[in-house]
Amino acid sequence: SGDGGDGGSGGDGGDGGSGGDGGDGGDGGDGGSTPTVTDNPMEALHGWTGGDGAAAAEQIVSMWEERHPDWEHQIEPIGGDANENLNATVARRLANRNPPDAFAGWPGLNMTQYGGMLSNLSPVFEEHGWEDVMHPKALEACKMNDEYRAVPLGSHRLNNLFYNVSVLEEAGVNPDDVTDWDSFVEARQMIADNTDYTPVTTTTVAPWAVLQYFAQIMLGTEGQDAYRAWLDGEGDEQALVNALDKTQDFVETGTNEDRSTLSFPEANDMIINGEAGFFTMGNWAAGMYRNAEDFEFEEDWGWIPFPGTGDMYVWHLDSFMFPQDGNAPVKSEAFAELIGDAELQIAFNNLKGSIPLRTDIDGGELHPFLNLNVEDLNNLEQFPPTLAHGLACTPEQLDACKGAIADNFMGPYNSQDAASALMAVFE
Amino acid sequence: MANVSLAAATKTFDDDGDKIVAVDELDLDIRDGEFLVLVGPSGCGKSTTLRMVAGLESPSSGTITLGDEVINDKTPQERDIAMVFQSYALYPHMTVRGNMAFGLEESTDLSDAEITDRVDEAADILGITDLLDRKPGELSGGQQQRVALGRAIVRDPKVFLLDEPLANLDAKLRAEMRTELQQLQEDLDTTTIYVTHDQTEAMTMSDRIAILDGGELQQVGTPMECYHEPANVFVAGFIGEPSMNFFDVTNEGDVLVGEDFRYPVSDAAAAAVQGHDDLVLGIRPENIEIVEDPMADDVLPAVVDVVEPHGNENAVHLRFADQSGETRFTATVGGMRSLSGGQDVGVRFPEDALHLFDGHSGDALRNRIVEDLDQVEQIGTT
Amino acid sequence: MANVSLAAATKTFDDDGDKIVAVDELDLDIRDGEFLVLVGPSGCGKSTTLRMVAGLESPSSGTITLGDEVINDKTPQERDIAMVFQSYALYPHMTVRGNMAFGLEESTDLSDAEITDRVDEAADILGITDLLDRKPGELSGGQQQRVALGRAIVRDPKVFLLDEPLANLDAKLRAEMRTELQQLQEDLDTTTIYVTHDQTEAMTMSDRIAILDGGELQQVGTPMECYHEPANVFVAGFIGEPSMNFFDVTNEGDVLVGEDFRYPVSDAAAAAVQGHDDLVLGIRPENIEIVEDPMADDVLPAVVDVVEPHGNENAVHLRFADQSGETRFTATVGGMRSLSGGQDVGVRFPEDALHLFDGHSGDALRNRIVEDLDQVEQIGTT
Amino acid sequence: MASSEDTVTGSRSIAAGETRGDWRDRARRFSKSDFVRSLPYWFIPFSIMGLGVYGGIGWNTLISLTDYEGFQPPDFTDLDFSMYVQALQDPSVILVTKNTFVLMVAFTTITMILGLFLAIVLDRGIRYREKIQTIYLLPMALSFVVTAQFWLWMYNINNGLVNAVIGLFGLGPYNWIGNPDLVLGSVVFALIWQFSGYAMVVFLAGLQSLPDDQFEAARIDGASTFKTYWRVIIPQLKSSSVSAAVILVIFALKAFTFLYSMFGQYRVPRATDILATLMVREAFQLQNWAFAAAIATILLVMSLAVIAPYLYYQYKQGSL
Amino acid sequence: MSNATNSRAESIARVLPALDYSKIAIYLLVMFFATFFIAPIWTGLVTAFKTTGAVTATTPFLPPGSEGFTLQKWTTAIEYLSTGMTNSLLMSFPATIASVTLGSTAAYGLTLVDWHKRTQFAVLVLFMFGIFIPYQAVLVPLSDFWINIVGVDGLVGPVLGGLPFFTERHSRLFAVTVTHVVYGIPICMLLFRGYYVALSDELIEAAKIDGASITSIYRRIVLPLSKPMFGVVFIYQFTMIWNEFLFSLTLIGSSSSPAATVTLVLSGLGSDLTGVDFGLRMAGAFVAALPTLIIYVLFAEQFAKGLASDN
Ligand SMILES: Nc1ncnc2c1ncn2[C@@H]1O[C@H](COP(=O)(O)OP(=O)(O)OP(=O)(O)O)[C@@H](O)[C@H]1O
Ligand SMILES: Nc1ncnc2c1ncn2[C@@H]1O[C@H](COP(=O)(O)OP(=O)(O)OP(=O)(O)O)[C@@H](O)[C@H]1O
Ligand SMILES: OC[C@H]1O[C@@H](O)[C@H](O)[C@@H](O)[C@@H]1O
Ligand SMILES: [Mg+2]
Ligand SMILES: [Mg+2]
Repeated sequence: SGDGGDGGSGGDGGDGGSGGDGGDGGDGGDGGSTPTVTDNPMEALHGWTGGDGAAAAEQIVSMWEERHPDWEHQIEPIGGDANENLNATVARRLANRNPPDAFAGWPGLNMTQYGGMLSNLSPVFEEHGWEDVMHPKALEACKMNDEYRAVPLGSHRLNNLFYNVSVLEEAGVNPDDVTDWDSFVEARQMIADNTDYTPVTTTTVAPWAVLQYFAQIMLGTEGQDAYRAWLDGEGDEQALVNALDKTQDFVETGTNEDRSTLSFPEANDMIINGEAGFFTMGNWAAGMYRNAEDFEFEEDWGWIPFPGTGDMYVWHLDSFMFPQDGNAPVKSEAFAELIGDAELQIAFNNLKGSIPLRTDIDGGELHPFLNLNVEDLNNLEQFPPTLAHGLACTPEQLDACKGAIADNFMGPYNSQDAASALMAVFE
Repeated sequence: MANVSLAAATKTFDDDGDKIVAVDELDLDIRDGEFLVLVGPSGCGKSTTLRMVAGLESPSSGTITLGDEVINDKTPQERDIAMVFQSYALYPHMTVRGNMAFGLEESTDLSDAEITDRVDEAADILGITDLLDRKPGELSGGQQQRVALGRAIVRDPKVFLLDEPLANLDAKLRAEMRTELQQLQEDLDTTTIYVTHDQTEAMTMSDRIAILDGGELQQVGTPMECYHEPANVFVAGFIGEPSMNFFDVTNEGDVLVGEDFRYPVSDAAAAAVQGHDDLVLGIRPENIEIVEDPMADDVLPAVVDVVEPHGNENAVHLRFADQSGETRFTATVGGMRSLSGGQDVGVRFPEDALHLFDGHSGDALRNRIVEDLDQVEQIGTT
Repeated sequence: MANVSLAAATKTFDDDGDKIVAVDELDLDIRDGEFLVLVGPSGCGKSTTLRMVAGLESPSSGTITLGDEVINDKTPQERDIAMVFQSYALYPHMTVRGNMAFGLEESTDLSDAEITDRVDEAADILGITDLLDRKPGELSGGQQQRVALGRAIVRDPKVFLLDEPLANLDAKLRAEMRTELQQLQEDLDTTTIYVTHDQTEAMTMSDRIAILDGGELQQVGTPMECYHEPANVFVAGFIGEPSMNFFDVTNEGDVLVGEDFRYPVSDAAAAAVQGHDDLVLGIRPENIEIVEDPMADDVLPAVVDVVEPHGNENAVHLRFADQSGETRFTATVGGMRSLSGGQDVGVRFPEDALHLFDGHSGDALRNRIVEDLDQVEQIGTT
Repeated sequence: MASSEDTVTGSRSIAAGETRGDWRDRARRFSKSDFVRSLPYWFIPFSIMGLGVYGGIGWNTLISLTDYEGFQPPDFTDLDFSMYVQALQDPSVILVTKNTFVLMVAFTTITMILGLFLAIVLDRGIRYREKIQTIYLLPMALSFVVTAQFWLWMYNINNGLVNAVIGLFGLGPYNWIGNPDLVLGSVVFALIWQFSGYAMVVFLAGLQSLPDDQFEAARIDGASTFKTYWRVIIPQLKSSSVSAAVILVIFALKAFTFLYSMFGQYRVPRATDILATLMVREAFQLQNWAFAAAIATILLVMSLAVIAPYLYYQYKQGSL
Repeated sequence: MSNATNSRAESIARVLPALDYSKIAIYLLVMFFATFFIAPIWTGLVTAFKTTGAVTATTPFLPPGSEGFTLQKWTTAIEYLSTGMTNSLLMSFPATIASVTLGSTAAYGLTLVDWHKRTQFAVLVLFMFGIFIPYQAVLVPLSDFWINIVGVDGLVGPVLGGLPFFTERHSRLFAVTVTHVVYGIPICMLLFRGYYVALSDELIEAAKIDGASITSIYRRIVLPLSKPMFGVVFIYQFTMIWNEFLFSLTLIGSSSSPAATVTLVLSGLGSDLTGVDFGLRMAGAFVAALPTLIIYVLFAEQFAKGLASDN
C-alpha cells in the first residue's frame, strides 16, 4: 500500500534510467508477434462530456483524424462524473473479454486492478524518449511491474478553491485572506451576511464528491502527514473525526440546497452564473470556465489553493491505458503515440483545465492559470495523491471509502461512524 | 296495510339520445296479501315496473303508493320491501347465515341474538338450516334459490318483489319450487309482486296476472279470466301452451272467410262482430276436435303434419287439405290417441270455443263461452 | 351404411386425482337414418357420449363403430360427421356463407364453384339464403340456429350430432324449431344423435330415446315405450311432465301397504310382484281419478293442497286426508274442472294404470296395461 | 374449466392384444397427433424463453456459487455458498433488503388502496369515464427513465412543483431527494403516481364484472353506500387485488431503472438502495460477479415468494 | 358488452343516493386526481418550452411568457436523441412483432390444442415464472452469453455494418432486440392465453369437426379472431420494450454508442451536458416518450380493456 511514497521518486526521476527497461520489452504478451493493421476501428473510451472536457476530447479526435485520416476510430465518451460510468464500462468490457483498444483512466494504485491485462508500453516510451520529456511523477505513476502501462495525458490539481470575483467583491471578501479553515469560515459568513448569493456551491449527488471535500479539508486542517498515515493504515481516528466535522459544516452551511441532485458541472454553473462565491473541485472545473463565454480568469473568476493546502499540489493524473487483446493493436499504438505527443497535450490540457505532463513545453503555449499550476507542480514539496480519483488506493478501497461516506455521511452526517468506517478501509 | 298502487307510472330511459319508454302510464293496484304476477315477453317493462316499486328506479312520472303513503321519493332502504333477484344476488363471500343476517344488521337495530333467532327461524321455514354455514358457491341452484328467499323473508317486509326467481332452475326443479313458493306466500300472506316471462308460472302461481306488452298493461285478471277471456289477441296468444291458433278471416256476415276455409257463424256470434270487417279467429288447441273421417259432417279436411307425443297428450300439427295456403295449426289430443304424419283427418272448431278479435286493434270482440267462469275461477283463488 | 355402435364404451376423467366415470360401459346401436335422442339429467354423460362419437374425446375403453369401421383412433377430421353445438359455435368473423363453406374447404377437394353451389342449396333448404352475407353477430338466435344446422348439412355427413341445439332459444321458438328439425331430419334421412336434458324434446322428436343416468344406460326405446313401459323408476320419473307419482309400499300379498293407504291388488298384479317385499308404486298424474265425494266407493280420501291452473288442464296437488304422513302427489284434471285448495276429495288409482317397481333395484316389475301399444306407438314413428 | 387428463390423442391405453409390430402404425399416428402438430406452436417459443429464463437463472446460480470477480474467467471447480454467507452477514445487504421490502410493501399497498379508491370513484356513473381513465393511466405509458426526470424536477427544492404546492400551505420547502429521511418516501410517491392508474384499471374491471344486483341487493338490504362497498363489494375484489398486487410487486422489483435514472449513477442514496440497484452495482461497477449473482438470487427468491402463492391461488381459483 | 357497462354505471349512479353534493364532491375528486396525474407531465411540458432563465424565474406549472419561450430545448433534444429514437424504433418493432407472434402461437399451442393436460400445465407454469423473474437474475450471464458465447459482434457485425445507417456496433442492438423477444414471450403468452381461454372451446371443436388441421385452425379461426388482442398485446409489449432500460444498459452500455437506445441516451442527458438544464431534460423526456404517449392517447381505452380482460 505504501507505493505512493514520493520520496523515492525524486531519484527515480533521473531521465537516464530508461535504457535498462527496454530489454525486457519482450516479456509482454503482446511482444510475441508483430501485429498487423486490421480493418477494425480503433476504439478509445474516455469520460469527458459536456462541461467536463468535451471540448478537450474533441481535440483528440480531430488530431487523430488529421494524422490518420484512413484509420477509422471510435473515440467516444462515457459520460458521468469522476469517471464513474467510464470505469464501470471499461470493467464490464474487460470482464466480458471484449475490451476497447484504449481507455482513459487513472494510473497509480487504480491501475493494479487491470493487472495482467494491459499492454506493455515500455517500447513506445523508449522509442519516443518519453522518459526524458515526461514529468517523473507521472512516469512513476504509469509504471506497473516495472513496465510502463499507461501514457500520461494531463494532471489535475485537486486542492482548488475557485471563486467568482464579483461575488467576493460585493461581499467584501479578499480572497488572499482565505488561507486556512478559520478564514474560510469567516469568508463564507461574510458572503452570507453581505449578499444574496450562496457562499459555496456544492454537489453531493455522489459520494465521491463528498469524499473529495473531506480529503481537501483533512489535508488543509490536519496536514499531509495525517492523511498519509491514514492511507497507510496508521491513521488517527480523531483527526478524521475533526476533518469530517468540518466537512459536514462545509457541506451544510451556506450552500445550495439542491446539492443532492446536482452534478458537479451543474454546481459549477452557479459560479459561472454569478450565483455563488466559492467552489472547490479538481481543476477540470477551470476547463468549464475556459469554455464559458465572457468568463475570464482573474476578471470574472479567480483561484486560490484550498484553505490550508497552499503548500500542496494534490496529485491527480489522467492517462490512457491499452488492453492487450484489443482489436486494433497497430492503431492503438498510434493512439498511444498521439496521447504522448506534445502538441496534443498542449491543445488538450488547455481546454481541459489540466496541465500537460511533458516537461518540454513552452509556458507561453498554456493558459496563465495552467502555468500557475505547472509552477506549483514543479516547485511545491507536498504531493498527496488524490483519493477520490484513484491514485491513493486500489479500486476496492476506493469503493469502500465511497461506501463509508454513502452509509454514514450523506445525511444524516455521523462523523464518528464515518471515521471508523474510513479507518477500517485501510487497516 | 301493504297494498301497492301504481298510478300512471311511467319510466323512460334515455339511450344515447333515443327515448325508450320502458313503462307507459301503468295503473295497477296490488291488494294487501295478494300474489300478483307481472308477465310479458322480454323487454316489455316487467323488471322496470318492479324496480320502480323497489326504489331502484325512480318513475319518470306517476305515483307509487305503499299503504297510504306515496313512496316515489323514498330510497329502497326506507321502503320496507324485500326483493329476490333472478340471479339471486347472494353475497358470494358470506355464508348463508351472513347473507340472511346482512339485511337485518344493516336496516334494523336488532341485537345479534335476535338476528340469530330470526335467521334460524327463516332457515327452518325453508328447510335450509343445514346450509347456514356454507357459502353460496357450495350450493346447488335450488338451494341458492331458497337462500335468496330466506334473505327476503327474514326481514319480514311489507312487500316481496321477485324478479324471475325461478328462471335459472331446470324444468323439474322449477316445477317443484313453483308450488313451494306459492305455498310459502300463502302462509306468510305478504303482498307479493312476481315477475316472469313464463306464462306457466303466471297461470299456476298467481292470484291475479298482469300482462304487459311494450310497456303497456294489456290485462289484469285471474288466471282463468286471462285464459278464457283474454282482452286481446296478445293476451290470448301469450297465455296458454301450446298457443291459441289464430286465423285471419274476413267477416261476411254469417260466414267468416279464411284463406283456407269458410266458417259459418251463429247469429249471436255474428252480432258480436258486426261492423268489424277484418277479424282474427282464435281457437285453443285443446278445443279443436279431430275426427278420423275427413269427409264427416261439419268438418274441415286437414292433413296431419307431425305428431309430437308428450305422453299424456299428443300435439298434432296440421294444415288444411288441398289448399294452397300455408296455414298451419295445432291441436292437442289424448296421449293414447293414434294419429300419424300424413294422415287425412277432419277438424272441427266448435263455435262455443271460438274467440274473435278485431283484425286491427286486436281487441277481443267475443270470447269463448264458459258455462260458469265464476266456478272455474275458484280454482285460481285457492 | 351409417349406423353407429358403441360397445362397452367407457370414459373416465381424472379430476385432481378423483376418477370420474362419465360414461360407463355403454352399449348402443343407432340405426342408419335413425333419429336417436340421448336424454338424462345434467352430468349424466350425454355430451361425453356424443363427443366420443365425434372424436373430441377418446373412449377410455370400448369401441365405437361407424358403418363397419372401428373409429376409435380416428381424428374428428377423419370421421365424416357433423356436429351442432349448444352455443352454435359459429365463426364470428366469417359470413354465413363462410361458415358454411369452411368445412367443405377444409375437408374436401371441391372447387370453389361446387362449394358455392352446395352452400346455396343448403341455405335454400333452411330458408337462410337472404342471410348468406351477414355475420353471425347480426343474426337472431333462431337464425343462428339455422346457420349452425346449415353448416352441418352442407357437408352431407354420415352422421349428425347435435348437443342441446335448442337450449338457448326461448320457449316459443324452441317449440317451433323442434318441429322444423324433426321434419328436416326426416327429409335428409341422415343418422342423427341428438342430446338434450329436456324430456319434452326427447319425447316429441325422437325415433328412439336412450336414457342415461350417472353414465349408465337406463333404457332405449321408442318414446311410447319409455313413457308407458319404463324400465325402472328413474325412467318413469324422468319421462313425463308432471312426473309420475311414486309411493313406497310394502307387498303383503294381495294388498300393498303404503304409509297412508292400503291398496288391494288383483291376482295378476300380485303375481308380478311376488317375492319383492318393498315396492314402489307409480302412477301418472293423468291416470289418477278424482271424485268430489271423499266417501265414494273404492276411493282414498284426500285433500287438495294447491291447484295449478294451466288453462287446458289443472295440476292438482293433493295429500291423503287425516294421515300423519307428508306424502304428496299430483293429479291432472281438465282445465274446466273446478277444485280448490283445502277441498276434500276422493282419489282412485285404477289398477290398469299402476306401475310397480322393485323398491331396491328400482326395476319395473309390472308396467301399466296399454291395450295396444303398437298402435299407440305409431304416433312416435311418424 | 374441469381439467381432464385425457385428450383426443394424448395418452391412450393400448389394448392388450396389440403386438409390437404395431409400432409403425403407432408412430404414424403419433406423428399425426395433436401433440406433435402443436409442437411448432409452443415448443419454439418455449425453448427460446426457457433458454433465456431458466438457462439464465441456472447460469446465474452457478456463478453465485463461485468466487468470480474482476476480469478473469470464473473458476467452476470450487463451488460453495460463501457468497450467500457473505451477503447475509453484510449489514448493508440487510439494510438494502429491508429497503427493498419497505419499498415493495409501501408502494404496493398504497398504490392498491389509491387505485381501489379511484376505481370506486370512477365506477359511480362518472361521465367521460374512458377519457378520465386515459389520463389516470397515462403515467404508466412512460419509461422510468422519463418519469425519473419528471420527478427530479417536481422535487426540485427551489423550483419544483411539490414545494410550490406545499408552499401554498405555508410548508416547506423540503429537500425531498437530498434528505435521507424523505428520499425513500419521495421515490415511493413517484412510483405510486406512475402505477395507481394501473391499479385503478384492474379494480375497475373487477368492479365492472360484479353484477349490478350485488349493489342493488345491498341497497334493498338497507346498506349505506359506504357499507355496501365495505361489506359487499370490496370483499369480492379479491382476485383483482391479487393480480394487481403481483403486477405492482413486479414493477417494484424493477424500480432499479427509476432510481438509476433519478440519481444518474449506480450508487443511489443509501436510503433508497434496493437489491436491484445493489446487484447491478456489485456486478457492473465493482465486478463482484459472484456476489452480485448471489444478490440476484436473493432478489429472485423474494419475487418467487410473492409469485408462487399467486400462481397457487390462481390455480386454486381454477384460472390457470 | 360496452353498453352493458354503461348502463351499469348509470344504474349504480341511480341506486346511490342522488344527492347533488355527493355528485359534486365526486367530480371534484375526479378533477383533483386528474390534476395529480397530469401535473408532473404538464409541468415537464411547460418547462420544456422555457429558456434556462425562465425555468428558475417562473412558476413551474405556468407556461412561459413570450420572453421566456424557446423551442431551442426541443431542437437540442431532438438532435441529441434522434439516433437513439431511430435505434429504439429499429429494435422495438421487430422485437415486439416477434414476441407478440411467438406469444400468440405459444398460447395457442398451450390452450386451444389439447394434448397432455398435465404437461401443458407444467409448461404454462414455467412460462408464468418467466414473466415474473427480476431481470437482475439473468443479467450476469446475459452479456457473457451474447458477447463471448454467441460472439454477436463478430457474427452480425459485418452483416449490419454493410447496411446504411447501421454500424457494426449495432450488433449489440440486435442482441438487445433478441433479448427482448426472449423475455417478452411469457407475458405475451399470458395475455393471449387469457383471451384464448375465453374463446369458446366449441368454436375450436367445430373447426376440428369441419376437418380443419391445427394449422388451419390457427390461421383461419384463431388468428383472425384474436386481431383485437394482437392490438392490445402489441401496444403493451411495444411500450415495455420501448421503455426498457436495463438490457440496453447491460448490452450496449454506453449512451454514446451509435447503437444506444433512446432510454439509454436519455439517461445520459443529465450527465453528458452542462448545467441544470431542466428545460432540456424535460424536452428530452418528452421526445423519448413521444411514441408511447401517442400510442396511449390513441389506444388507451382499448388497452385498458385488454388489461382488464387479462385479469
Ligand atoms: N337502464 C336502462 N337504460 C336504457 N334502457 C333500459 C334500461 N333498463 C331497461 N331498459 C329498456 O326498457 C325496456 C324494458 O326493460 P325491462 O328490463 O323492464 O324488461 P323486462 O320486461 O324485465 O324484460 P326481461 O324479461 O328481458 O327481463 C327494454 O326495452 C329495455 O331495453
Ligand atoms: N373434461 C372433463 N374433465 C373432468 N370431468 C368431466 C369432463 N367433462 C365432463 N366431465 C364430467 O363427466 C360427467 C358427464 O359430463 P357430460 O358433460 O357428459 O354431462 P351431460 O350429460 O352432457 O350434462 P349437461 O346436461 O349438464 O350438459 C360429469 O360429471 C362431468 O363433470
Ligand atoms: O469528471 C470529472 C473529472 O473526474 C476525474 O476523475 C477525471 O480524471 C477527470 O478527467 C474528470 O474531468
Ligand atoms: Mg327483466
Ligand atoms: Mg352436455
